[in-house]
Amino acid sequence: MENKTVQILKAKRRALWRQRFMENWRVFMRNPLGRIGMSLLVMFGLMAVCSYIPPMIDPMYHPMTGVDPKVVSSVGPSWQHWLGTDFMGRDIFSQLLAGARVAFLVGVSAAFMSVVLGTAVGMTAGYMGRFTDTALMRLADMIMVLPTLLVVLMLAALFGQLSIWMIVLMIALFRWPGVSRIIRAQTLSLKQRPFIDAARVSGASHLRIIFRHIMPNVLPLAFLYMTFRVTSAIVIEAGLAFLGFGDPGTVSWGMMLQWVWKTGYMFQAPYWLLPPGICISLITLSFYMLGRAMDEVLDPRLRDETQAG
Amino acid sequence: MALLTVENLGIGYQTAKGLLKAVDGVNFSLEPGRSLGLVGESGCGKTTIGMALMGLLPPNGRITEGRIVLDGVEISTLPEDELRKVRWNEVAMIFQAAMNALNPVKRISAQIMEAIQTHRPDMDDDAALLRVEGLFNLVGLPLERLHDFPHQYSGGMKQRAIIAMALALNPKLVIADEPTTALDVIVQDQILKETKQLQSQFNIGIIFISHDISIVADVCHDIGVMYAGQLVESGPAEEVFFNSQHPYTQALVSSFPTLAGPKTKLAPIPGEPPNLTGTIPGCRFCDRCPKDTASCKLDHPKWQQVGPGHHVLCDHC
Amino acid sequence: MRKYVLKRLAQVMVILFCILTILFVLFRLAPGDPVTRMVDPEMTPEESQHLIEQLGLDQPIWKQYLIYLKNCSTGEFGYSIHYGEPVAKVIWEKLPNTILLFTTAVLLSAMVGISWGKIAAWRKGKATDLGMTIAALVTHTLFLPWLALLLVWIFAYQLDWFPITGMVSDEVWLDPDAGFFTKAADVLYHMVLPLTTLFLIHFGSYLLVMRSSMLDTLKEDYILLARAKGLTERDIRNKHAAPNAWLPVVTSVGLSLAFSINGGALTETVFSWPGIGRELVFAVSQNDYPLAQASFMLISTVVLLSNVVVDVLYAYLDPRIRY
Amino acid sequence: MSESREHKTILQLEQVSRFYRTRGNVFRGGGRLVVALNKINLSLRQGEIFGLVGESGSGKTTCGRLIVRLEEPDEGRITLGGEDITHLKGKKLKDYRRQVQMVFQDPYQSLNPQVTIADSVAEPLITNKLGDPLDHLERVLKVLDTAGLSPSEDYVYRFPHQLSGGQRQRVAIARAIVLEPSLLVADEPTSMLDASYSAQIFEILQGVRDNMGATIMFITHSMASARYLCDRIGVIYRGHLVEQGPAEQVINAPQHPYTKALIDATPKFGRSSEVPTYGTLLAAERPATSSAGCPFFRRCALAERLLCAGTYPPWHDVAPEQVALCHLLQDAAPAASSG
Repeated sequence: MENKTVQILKAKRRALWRQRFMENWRVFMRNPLGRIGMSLLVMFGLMAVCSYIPPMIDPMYHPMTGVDPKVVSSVGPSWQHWLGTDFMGRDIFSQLLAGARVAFLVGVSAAFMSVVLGTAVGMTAGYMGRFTDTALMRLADMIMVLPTLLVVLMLAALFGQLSIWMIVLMIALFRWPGVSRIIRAQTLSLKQRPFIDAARVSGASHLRIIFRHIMPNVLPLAFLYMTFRVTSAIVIEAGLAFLGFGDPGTVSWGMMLQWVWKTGYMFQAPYWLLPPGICISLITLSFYMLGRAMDEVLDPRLRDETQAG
Repeated sequence: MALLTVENLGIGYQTAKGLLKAVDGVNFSLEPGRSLGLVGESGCGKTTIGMALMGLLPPNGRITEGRIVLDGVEISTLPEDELRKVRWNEVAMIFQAAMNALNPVKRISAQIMEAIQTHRPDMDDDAALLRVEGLFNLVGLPLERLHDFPHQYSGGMKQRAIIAMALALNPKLVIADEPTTALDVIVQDQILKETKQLQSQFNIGIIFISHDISIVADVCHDIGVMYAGQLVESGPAEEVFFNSQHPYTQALVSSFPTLAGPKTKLAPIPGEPPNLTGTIPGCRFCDRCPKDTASCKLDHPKWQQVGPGHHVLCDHC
Repeated sequence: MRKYVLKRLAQVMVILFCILTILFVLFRLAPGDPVTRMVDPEMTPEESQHLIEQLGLDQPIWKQYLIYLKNCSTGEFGYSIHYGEPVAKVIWEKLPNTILLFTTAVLLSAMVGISWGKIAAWRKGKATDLGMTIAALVTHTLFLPWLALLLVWIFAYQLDWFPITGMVSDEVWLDPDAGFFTKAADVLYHMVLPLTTLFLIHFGSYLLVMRSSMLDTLKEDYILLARAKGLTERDIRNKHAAPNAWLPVVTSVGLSLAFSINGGALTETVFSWPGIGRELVFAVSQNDYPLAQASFMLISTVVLLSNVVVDVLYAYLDPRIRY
Repeated sequence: MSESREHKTILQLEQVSRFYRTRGNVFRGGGRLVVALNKINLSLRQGEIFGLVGESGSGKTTCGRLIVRLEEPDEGRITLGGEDITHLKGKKLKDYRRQVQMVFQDPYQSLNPQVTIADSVAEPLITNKLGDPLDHLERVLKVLDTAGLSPSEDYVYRFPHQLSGGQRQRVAIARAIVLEPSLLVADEPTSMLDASYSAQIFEILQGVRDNMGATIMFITHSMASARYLCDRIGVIYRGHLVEQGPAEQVINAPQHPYTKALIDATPKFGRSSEVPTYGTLLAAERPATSSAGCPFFRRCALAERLLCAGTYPPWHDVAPEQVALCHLLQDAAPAASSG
C-alpha cells in the first residue's frame, strides 16, 4: 500500500483517540462537581507532597517523634506552630500534612487492590457462568453483608495491633464484593450482546473476547467504582484509627482525632479538633464528586437528551 | 370544520450543538373520522409532531413557530392546566413502545380506570370498572385478564390494552405512533384491522405515524410524506403512492419490496439525510435527488398542486 | 413467598456457620494461648476448670470445634473477662438499646431522604434540587465520629442543651416516682444527639439514590403515557414514578446496611450509648475475646436478618417477582 | 433458481433439534423443556439465497446460530460440503468459521462500542493470523468499499456511534465477508433499519452472492423481503419447518395453511385485489388435545380434529421442488415433479 495513505490513516487514528479523550475531558470538566473535586484533590496531593518538608526544616516538626521542648501541653496557633501543637507538643500542621500522605496511601492502594480483585472476580463469574458464578457470588454476598470496620476490629482482637499495610490489605479483602457484583452484572449483559457473538464467529478465543471485548467495556465502570472505594477505604481506616486500633507508627487524621478526643482536649482546643475532621470529610467529598462527575462521562444518556423522530 | 389544523408548524430542540430544527413549516388538516398517515424515515420529525399534538414535547423541545388548532381551540398556546384537560379527553395516543408504556407495578384495570377517573372525577370505581370491561370486550381482550399486571400480557395483548385505554373517553382524535412496530405480522394485521374497524365505528380522527409505507397505505385515507423535518408530499393515499410526484416519495416507494405485482428491482436511495442543526438553504433532498439542479441547492422549493388534494414540495414536478 | 423466606433463612444459617468456622480457625491461628484468652485469670481454679470443660478447651481440636458450634448455637459464648458474667447476659441487655437507636435512625433518614430525593428529582436543575443535592453530598461525606464530636462540643458543651454522653440520667432512673413517660422522655433527650449524627450521615445517601432512581424512572414510557393521560404532575410523581423508583432504593438500602452498622458502632462509642457496637469496640480494647466474639456474631446475625427483610420487601413491592 | 447453476448442496441440516430448559431450581431440578427447533431438515444449494421466514420466537434465529455453531444442536446432524460439523471443537471449529460467517440483526449492538471500525472488521483476519497489520488495513479498506462504504478511508478510524444504522450494518457485513466465506447467515439484517437502508443492504447481499459466489441464508420475518431477495424460501412455525420451495412459487401458490395466513397478514401495499385472501387462521386459538399432532393445529381454520390433532403431519411434494407439512394436502402428480 502507498506509504502516504498509511501515514494519513495513522494520523486519523491518533486524531480519533485524541478526540475521544478530549470529548470525555470536556464533559467531565463541564460538570461543576468534577471541577471542584479535581481542585480539592490537587490541594490534598500538594499537602501530601509537602509533608516531607517540615521534618527537614527542624526535627521538632516531625509529626510523630518531634516535640517542641518549650511546649508541655496543647497550645493554640502561633508563628512556630501554625495550627498549634497537640498534648505533648507535636506540631499539628505537620501532622495534618503527614495525614494527607497516609490518606492517599491507604485510600488509593486499598481501592486499587479491591477493584482489581473485584473486577477479576466479577468478570470471571459473569463470563464463566454456571457453578463458578454461583460459588463466587455466594462468597461475595457473604462478605458484602459484613460490616468491614467491625470485621477489621475483630481481626485486631484476634491478632493484636495491625500495621497500616495489614489494614490496607484487610480493607481490600473485604470491599471487593460490591465491585464484583457490578462488574459481573455488566459482564453478563455484555455477554448477551451480539458483538460478543460476532467476535466468536470471527474466531476469537475466550481470552481475546475477555481482554479485547469485555474488558474495555467494564474498565471505565471499574475505574468509577475505584473512586467510591477510595472514599470508603479512607473512612474505614480513619474510623479504625479513631477507635484506637490504627497503626501506632503512622500519623493519620483519624489518629489525630483520637488523640484530641481521648486526651480530653476536644472542648478546649478547636484548633486541634477541626482540621483533621475537615480534611477527612473534604477528601471523601472530593473523591465522591470526582466519581459522580465521571459517572456522567460514562453515561451517555445524560449527555444527549435530544430525540428527534 | 376541520377537526385538526396544523399551520406552518416548526419545532426545535435545544442541543449541545445548537438548535435542531426537527420540524419545519409543516401544514396539514384532518377532518373528523378521517385518518392521516405520516410516513418517513427515523429522524424525519414525525414522532415529534405526534408529541407536539399532545403537548408532550421533552423539556428541551419547543414550538418555534406556527400553531395547532384542535376543534377550534389553539392548543399550541394553551397553559399546562388547560392542556391537561384536553389530553386523553380529546386527543389520545397509542405509543410506539407499547411494551414499556404500561406501568409495571400497576394492574391493567387500574391503569385504564385511572385514565377515566382523571377526567370524570364523579365516576365511582364500579362504574369505571364497568366501562373498562366494555372496552376489553371492544378490543377483544378476555375479561378474566382484567386485573393482571402488564408483564403477564403478551405483546399483542399489551397493545390491545393501550388501544382500549385510548378509547376510554371517546376521544375525537387518536395519535397512533408506530403502534405495531414491535409485533409479528399476524398480530399486526389483526390489530390494524381492529383499529380500522373501531375508527369507523366511533368516527375517530386518526394520525397514524409509521415508517412502513405498506401499513400506512393500508390503513389511512390521506398520506403525508415527511423528509428531514418537512412535509414533502401530501394527498389521498392512492395518489401519493401510485402517482408519486416528489422524488423522495418515488424513491421510498421503489425501495420497498412488495408481495404483489411484478418483482421489480429495488432502487435504494443513496446517501444519508442532512444534519438538521443550522440552516439549510435549498431543498433538503437535493443531495440524494436524481433531479437535482443548481437552483435546488439555493432556493427553498415551493408547494405545487399536482392533482385533486395532492400537493408536493418540489419545483420540478 | 413463604418458601422463599425459608430459603433465605437457610442461607443466613449457612453464612453464620461459615463465619463461626472462620472465627474458630483464626482464633486457633492467632498468637497466644486459647485458654488464657477465653478464661478470666481472676476466676477461682474450680470455676476456670468448669469453664474450660464447658468450652471444651481441654479436648482434641476437632472435638473443640464441635463443642464450639454447639455452644454457639445455644448462645453459650463463655464468660466475659471484663464483666465476669456470662457473655450472653451482657449482650442481650445491650441489644435493645442498639436496635432502638439504629432502627430509629435508619427509618427516619430513609423517610426524609426518600421523600426529599423525590422532590429533588422532580425539580432537576432548579435551586431546590441543587440545594438538596449539595446538602446531601456534604453531610453524607462528613466523617462520622468527627461530626459526633462537633455536635457534642456545640450542643452539649457550649450550649449545654443536651447531655454529653450516656442513655439515661441516674437521677431520673433511680427516682422511684418517675413513671414510664418520664423515663422515656429522658431516653429521648439523650438520644437526640446520636440520632442527629446518624441521621445527618445517612439521609444524604438515601436522597441521592432516590433522586437518581427517580430520574431513571422519569425516562420511561409509562411516565409519558401518564402525562398523555392528563394526570397532574403530582399524581404522575407519586402514583407512577415513585412506586417504580422505590425498587432500586430498597436494594441499595439493603446493601448499605452493613456500612451503616459501622457508623452505628462509632456513634455508640462517641456518645457512650450502651449498645452492642460500643461493647464490641470496648471488648477489643480490653482484650475481652469472648465478649468481642459474641457481639460480632450478634451484629452479623442482625445484619443478615435485616437483609432478608429487605429482600422480602422488594418482592412485595415488585409484582414481576414471584418466588 | 437459474438453470445454469447446478444443484450442488453445500449445507445440510438433518433432523436437527434444539431444546432450551427454562431456569429450574436446585430443589425441583431442571425447569420446563422448550423446543426451539424440532427435527429440521434443510439443504442449501451452492450459490443460492435461501430465505427462512417466520415470526419472532419461531426458531429461525436459533437455526442460524446453529449453523455458525454459536450453539450446538441437541439432536441431528449438520454438514457443510459433506463434512460433519455438528460437534466441532477448538481448532477445527475455528477453521470451519473461516467458511461460515454471520450478520446480526441489530447493528447498534453487533459492533463493540469501544473498538474502531478498522479493528472490528480486521478481527477475523487477526484471529486467523492472516497477514500483518498493513495487509489487514489494506483488506479492510477494500472490503469496506465492497460493502458500500466509500471512500473507505473516511470510515476506518471511527467508532460505531459515529455512524448511522445503515452504515453500521454495512460495517457488520464487511466484517462477515472479509474472510470471503462460502456461506453467510444474515439474521434479519434489515429489520432495525429504515426502508431506504434495507434496499441498500439487499443490494450488497446480492453483490456478495454474485461476485464472491457465497451462499446466503437470509433469515427474515417479512415475506416481501424474502420474495425480493431469495431463490428459495422455507417457512418455519414454532420450531417446525412447514413449507419449503422456490420463492415465487411459495408466495404465489402457498400450500400450507400457515404460509397462507402469513401472506394474508402481510400488507399488500394497495394491490390487495391482486392477491387472494386465504383465511386459514382461526380467530382464537383452540385448546390442544395432544402434543403429538400438527404444530399449527391450534390456529388452523381448516384442521380436521381427529386427523390433525392426533398425528404429526407428513411431508407432501405439492409442486415441483415445493414441499409442505400438512395432512390436508396431497402429492402433486408425479409428472409435474419430474418437469
